Amino acid sequence: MKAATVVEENLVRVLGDGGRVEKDKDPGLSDDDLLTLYRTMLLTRLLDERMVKFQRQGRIGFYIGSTGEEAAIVGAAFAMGREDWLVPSYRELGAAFLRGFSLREFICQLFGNAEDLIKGRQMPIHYASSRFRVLSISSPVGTQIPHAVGIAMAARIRKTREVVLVFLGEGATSEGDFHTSMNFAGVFKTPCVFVCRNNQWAISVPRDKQTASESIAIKARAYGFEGVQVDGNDVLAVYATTKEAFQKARRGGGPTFIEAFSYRLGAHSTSDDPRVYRSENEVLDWMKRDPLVRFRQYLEKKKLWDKERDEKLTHDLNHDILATLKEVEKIGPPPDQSLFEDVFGTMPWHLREQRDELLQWLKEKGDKLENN
Amino acid sequence: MKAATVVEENLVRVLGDGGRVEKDKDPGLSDDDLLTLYRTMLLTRLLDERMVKFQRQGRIGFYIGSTGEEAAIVGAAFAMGREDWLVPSYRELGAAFLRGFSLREFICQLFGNAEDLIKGRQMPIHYASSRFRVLSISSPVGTQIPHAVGIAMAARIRKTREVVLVFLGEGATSEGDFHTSMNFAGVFKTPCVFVCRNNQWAISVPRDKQTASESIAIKARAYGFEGVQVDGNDVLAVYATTKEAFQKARRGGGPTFIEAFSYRLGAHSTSDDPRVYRSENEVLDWMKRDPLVRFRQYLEKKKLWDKERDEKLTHDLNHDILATLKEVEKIGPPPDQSLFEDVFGTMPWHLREQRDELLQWLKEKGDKLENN
Amino acid sequence: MPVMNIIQAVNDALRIEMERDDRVVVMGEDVGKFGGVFRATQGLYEKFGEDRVFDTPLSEAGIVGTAIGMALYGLRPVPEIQFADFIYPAFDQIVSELAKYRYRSGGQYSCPLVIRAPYGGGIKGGHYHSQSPEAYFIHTPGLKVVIPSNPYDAKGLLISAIRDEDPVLFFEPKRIYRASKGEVPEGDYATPLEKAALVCEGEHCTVIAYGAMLHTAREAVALAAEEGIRCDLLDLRTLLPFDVEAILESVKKTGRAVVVHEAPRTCGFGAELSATIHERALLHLEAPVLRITGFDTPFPYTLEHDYLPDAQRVLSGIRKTVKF
Amino acid sequence: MPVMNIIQAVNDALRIEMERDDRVVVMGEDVGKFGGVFRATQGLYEKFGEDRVFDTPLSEAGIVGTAIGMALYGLRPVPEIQFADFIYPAFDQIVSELAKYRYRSGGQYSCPLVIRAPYGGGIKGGHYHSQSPEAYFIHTPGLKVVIPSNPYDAKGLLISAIRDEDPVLFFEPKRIYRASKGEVPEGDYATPLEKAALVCEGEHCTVIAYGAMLHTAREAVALAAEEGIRCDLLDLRTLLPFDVEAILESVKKTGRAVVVHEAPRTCGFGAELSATIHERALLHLEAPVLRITGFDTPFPYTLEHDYLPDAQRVLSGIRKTVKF
Ligand SMILES: Cc1ncc(C[n+]2csc(CCOP(=O)(O)OP(=O)(O)O)c2C)c(N)n1
Ligand SMILES: Cc1ncc(C[n+]2csc(CCOP(=O)(O)OP(=O)(O)O)c2C)c(N)n1
Ligand SMILES: [Mg+2]
Ligand SMILES: [Mg+2]
Repeated sequence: MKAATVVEENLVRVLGDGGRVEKDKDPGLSDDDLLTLYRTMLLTRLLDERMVKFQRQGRIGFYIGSTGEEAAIVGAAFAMGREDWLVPSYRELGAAFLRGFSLREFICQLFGNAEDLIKGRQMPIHYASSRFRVLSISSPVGTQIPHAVGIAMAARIRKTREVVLVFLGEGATSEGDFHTSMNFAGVFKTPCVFVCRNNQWAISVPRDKQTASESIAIKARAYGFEGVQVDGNDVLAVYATTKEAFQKARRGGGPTFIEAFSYRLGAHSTSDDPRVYRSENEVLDWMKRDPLVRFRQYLEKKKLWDKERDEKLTHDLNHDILATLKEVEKIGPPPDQSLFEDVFGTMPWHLREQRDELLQWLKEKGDKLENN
Repeated sequence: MKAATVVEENLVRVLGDGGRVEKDKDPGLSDDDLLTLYRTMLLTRLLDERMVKFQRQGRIGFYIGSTGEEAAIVGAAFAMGREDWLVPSYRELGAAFLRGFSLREFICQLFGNAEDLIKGRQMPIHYASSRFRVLSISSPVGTQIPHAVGIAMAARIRKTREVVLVFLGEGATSEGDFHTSMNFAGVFKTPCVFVCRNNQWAISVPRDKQTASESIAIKARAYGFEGVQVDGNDVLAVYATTKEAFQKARRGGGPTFIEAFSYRLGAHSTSDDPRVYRSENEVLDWMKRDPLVRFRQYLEKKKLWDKERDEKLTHDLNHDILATLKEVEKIGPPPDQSLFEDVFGTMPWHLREQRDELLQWLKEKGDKLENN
Repeated sequence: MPVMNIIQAVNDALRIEMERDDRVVVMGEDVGKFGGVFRATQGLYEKFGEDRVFDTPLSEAGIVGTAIGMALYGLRPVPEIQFADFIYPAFDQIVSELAKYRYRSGGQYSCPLVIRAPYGGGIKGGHYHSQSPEAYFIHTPGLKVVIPSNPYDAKGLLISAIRDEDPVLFFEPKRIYRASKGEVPEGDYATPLEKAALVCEGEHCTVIAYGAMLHTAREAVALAAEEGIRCDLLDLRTLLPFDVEAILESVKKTGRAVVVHEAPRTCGFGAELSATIHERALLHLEAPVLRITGFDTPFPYTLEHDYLPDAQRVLSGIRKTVKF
Repeated sequence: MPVMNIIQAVNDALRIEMERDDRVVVMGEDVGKFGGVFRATQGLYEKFGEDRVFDTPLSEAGIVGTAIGMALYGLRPVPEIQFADFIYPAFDQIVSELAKYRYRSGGQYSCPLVIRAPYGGGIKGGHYHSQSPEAYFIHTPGLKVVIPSNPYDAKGLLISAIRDEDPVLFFEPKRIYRASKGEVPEGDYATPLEKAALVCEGEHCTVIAYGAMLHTAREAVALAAEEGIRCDLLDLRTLLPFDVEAILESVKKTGRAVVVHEAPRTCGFGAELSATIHERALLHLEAPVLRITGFDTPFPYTLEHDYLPDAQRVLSGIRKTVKF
């Protein structure tokens, strides 16, 4: 089972070994921007570590991380403007943070508590934020892709400058929704940028068993638009490539498909044990290309960063995480009757009846408990 | 609205103008074989004419023809061996005839009568013949494609020499089922040959609004196997290309995707009026490339055919058609209780009850009619 | 008032809503220049241009999936599925996404859109041009389901559906697309969703139907009247949420009910109506609620007349119920 | 006899059928080397090799669509859908193709295959790892639907399903995959489809359930017994065709019935059972058939315990029915 296929020569790359950079390709971000990128990547990395532990302790029910793929996620989302739309799959927390989604909002969602923006309706990681134009995360693989294209079609119809960024895994390219969305995007020349995180695995299924195509990027040709393969562990390359795609989209140049070639270093989710299906060596090999390390070396070489600052930031972020967790753990669940809200904009008779039925049962139960 | 996009230089072609042929590409079929091809093409052409009239007279309910696409259909199917499987969409009657399906069986199906192999269950044109390994035709576009791949997967598992030929329209390439089937075919390297009749139209939607890809053939690259674009009005080119694909499949070389570049000269079906959406000129232009005429010129040049023989064959086939129609029109409908058969292999209680219910109602109705 | 058939009424509703609200867009296979295989969108492309009335590639999942995106953006898409039988490739988008979007985002997003699709048998369409899939969607929380039976309602209900804040499946009875004609007011009016219509009154039995079967039921009710059996006939119009009050009021009066639909019987909408009536009015009932429905087979071709409930069959159900 | 849980019983059934019949193949996402996300196919890849136990690309439509092809060819595929919630991309292939293939080909072809999928809530799976979609398939002519509630039946019913001549949807109660344990005979045995099991007997009320809810219902029946209410408890096992005789026999004895399922109420399978019982046993009924079900909302996360029927709720339904 060989996981990684790559047409190496075509891979867009900016960051070289040891923090070196291909000068002509450097997107020339400001120091502040560079540090924002790094901070966001580090934050999700630290969250991954913490939350996996939390899940093991039974304090949250489930977690999905992005360890190893931070550059692909954060680099791409950094190309977005305020008016743009983010359509995530389920592994792009860093992108949501860049949109303005807060740590507290995120952790409330993990707990599904009374302050959770989605009212405890979905499993952890399935957040949504209309305020920041972050669409609602859905578990079924690939179903978000046509929504992204539809938003882009709407933006084109309304003649605005909005562009849509949609994320998907390489496994999602096998679903019908991927195909149909790409085809609509091509036909309607929609301002939509697809970023496919090719992390080599779809749970236990390796890239080569997912599709026989020579690369994932080449799939775009079947729809008449450009597909680019970028080093997904190189945050500057991902940013530069996505930025270009955004500019093209805003110019009316239509969609772009970006394959971010990367690797899932962690388990698929807290329900998974990857040791059953892949070798430790493969993982170790990819650890050498850790996107955080590569980016840090670049920042260090630029004298923007050093060990001390890194330790301090790590400490501060961990502190934020723990403090927020502590606060949020105290918040209770959403009220029972909220179960029946938002099925429709206005609650129809049968749901009103069912709500009353539930409240009645709960009362009976409570009475009984009291009597015992 | 421009219908025809073609990467002309890549188009495989054998038959030139005025019956000339590219010698090195001539598949070298025997005279008998050539005449079988011609005869089958002419038969479906004549049926198209006759059945459209029949439908207008209200003697059958519906018809779908293949006028203009006979070369693509008959040329491809002629590459099949006895043990191979035919998975049609709904426009490949000529292919079914080559398999052995008889005119009488076909016309019984049009009438949905008591001798119809499918017991009057489906609309005209939705025949099936397990005897000749012709799968059951289904109206939903594209749903047959995964079945073809599944059969090919089974043949591979069982290590037989069987190859599957599946037909689809260019419109069908937009459905998710196309994508998923092509992807499975690539991953499992199945002995499956896809022939996509690109007839430039999906009802009223032209090829360019169907997909932005430069050709239909190129879509195969997204699945890691070969896509070929062939002149679909050139029966020898279609045959030669398909034959090669069959040989490759039998050798274990996996699937091939063939785009047969052609044109639907008639209406989509008897329910359609193409004058609303396309120009007469476009149709006239394509009539000049009529696959029957092109092939006849070749046969004439080869001294295998002449006007006289053509008139005789036309007369004989028309006679057969009319004679069969006459015979078949007399056959009554399937019995009422057959409505409940074949839902399951063994009729369960609720269908037995419903059958009795129906028969009881019919009896009541009959009694009432008698009493009146 | 002009006389229209259902197709014209649907077309009129679309035109009026598109004029009133520039967020309304029409999309689907062959709905543009061609005007739809049933002509429901005829003239809209010419009037509103290709940005607001457009053909899509041949993918129902794509049609519904991108329409969801448009609705999330703030448009009011009215996608057409060419036949209700072809809605299944979009089933995942409808059931997993469209139906759940408001709920799962905690009300942050909503998907107001109307999926139009011709449904039902009686046109010799065989398996795939005849189905009545309403029960699948009624069973899916988050969707409204509407089926008109005449031009007046077709227009008024479609206008209401387009203005509704939630997704609506709008199934049109294609068998009577042209056969059902009636006076339809010009201009703008909205027929409220969630309300049944009492088509005629009688004290012996309640007959409940919708869509094309309403006409079959009406015929049966007329025949029953000749025999002295007088029926309430309810045209449900909105199937979810259905008008439970109207149903119970009538059944409590008559003590009997016959439910009619074309879809297969088992787990069809008739089962829900039967269960609901028995649960809520058992002590008023003189007879079990009877279901006259399509059979539990795929929709046939030659024997379509055996499959579809006709007036005689409904009548025999009414008789049986009254005699129980 | 060895003690097994449901996962082990399913695994055992698959192994036995694969040994007995080399046409049986297992396919799906992560079912190969990994042995399935719930471990149901563990060890099969090693034993039968990659031709007969294989991972597929991530497409449910592809899984079912190609499995149909294999069945048409003559194999006996047993595709796994990782969660029943993810069956909808394959809905068109199931409803339009799988269910109708025998019928529409006039019996020339058939599609004997078994789609296995874990279903149901109670594992904090939220919207998409909790659903009970049985009603959609029960409403679709041409499919059988089976749901076991314990290891013994899981094995015996799966063996029967694989040997059946028609397509079977086999939904496994994942909530009790490991919690439900029991003695399971080694080797080959087949539990007949279409037969309910009478789990316990009583004369006051009939309780009908299946899958994970059988255990909830059993708890409720035990609590009711403490109050002197004795119930027949029926485990349906096969939902289509369901065992109407067993149901009617019991209801005619008790005069009362409570139906329990997790799926949303409206147009759920409970509606069909209620309608059927009322139609056929009205004069025996002392009370309306009561439905204790999931609510008509998407499946929630935090409030899952409010959504899912529990023993208290079933008990209160039994009480209400008995007191009616
Ligand atoms: C429709 C559907 N089928 C199956 C699953 C189960 N599942 C969840 S994630 C996953 C793999 C996804 O792989 P990929 O798209 O590569 O994304 P990654 O997890 O690698 O980021 C699968 C099979 C699902 N969620 N939805
Ligand atoms: C799933 C589905 N959607 C829509 C239709 C209606 N329809 C029938 S044929 C057709 C066009 C098919 O075009 P193409 O695949 O190019 O085949 P052609 O008819 O040109 O041979 C459409 C839209 C259908 N039968 N099935
Ligand atoms: Mg992946
Ligand atoms: Mg075409």
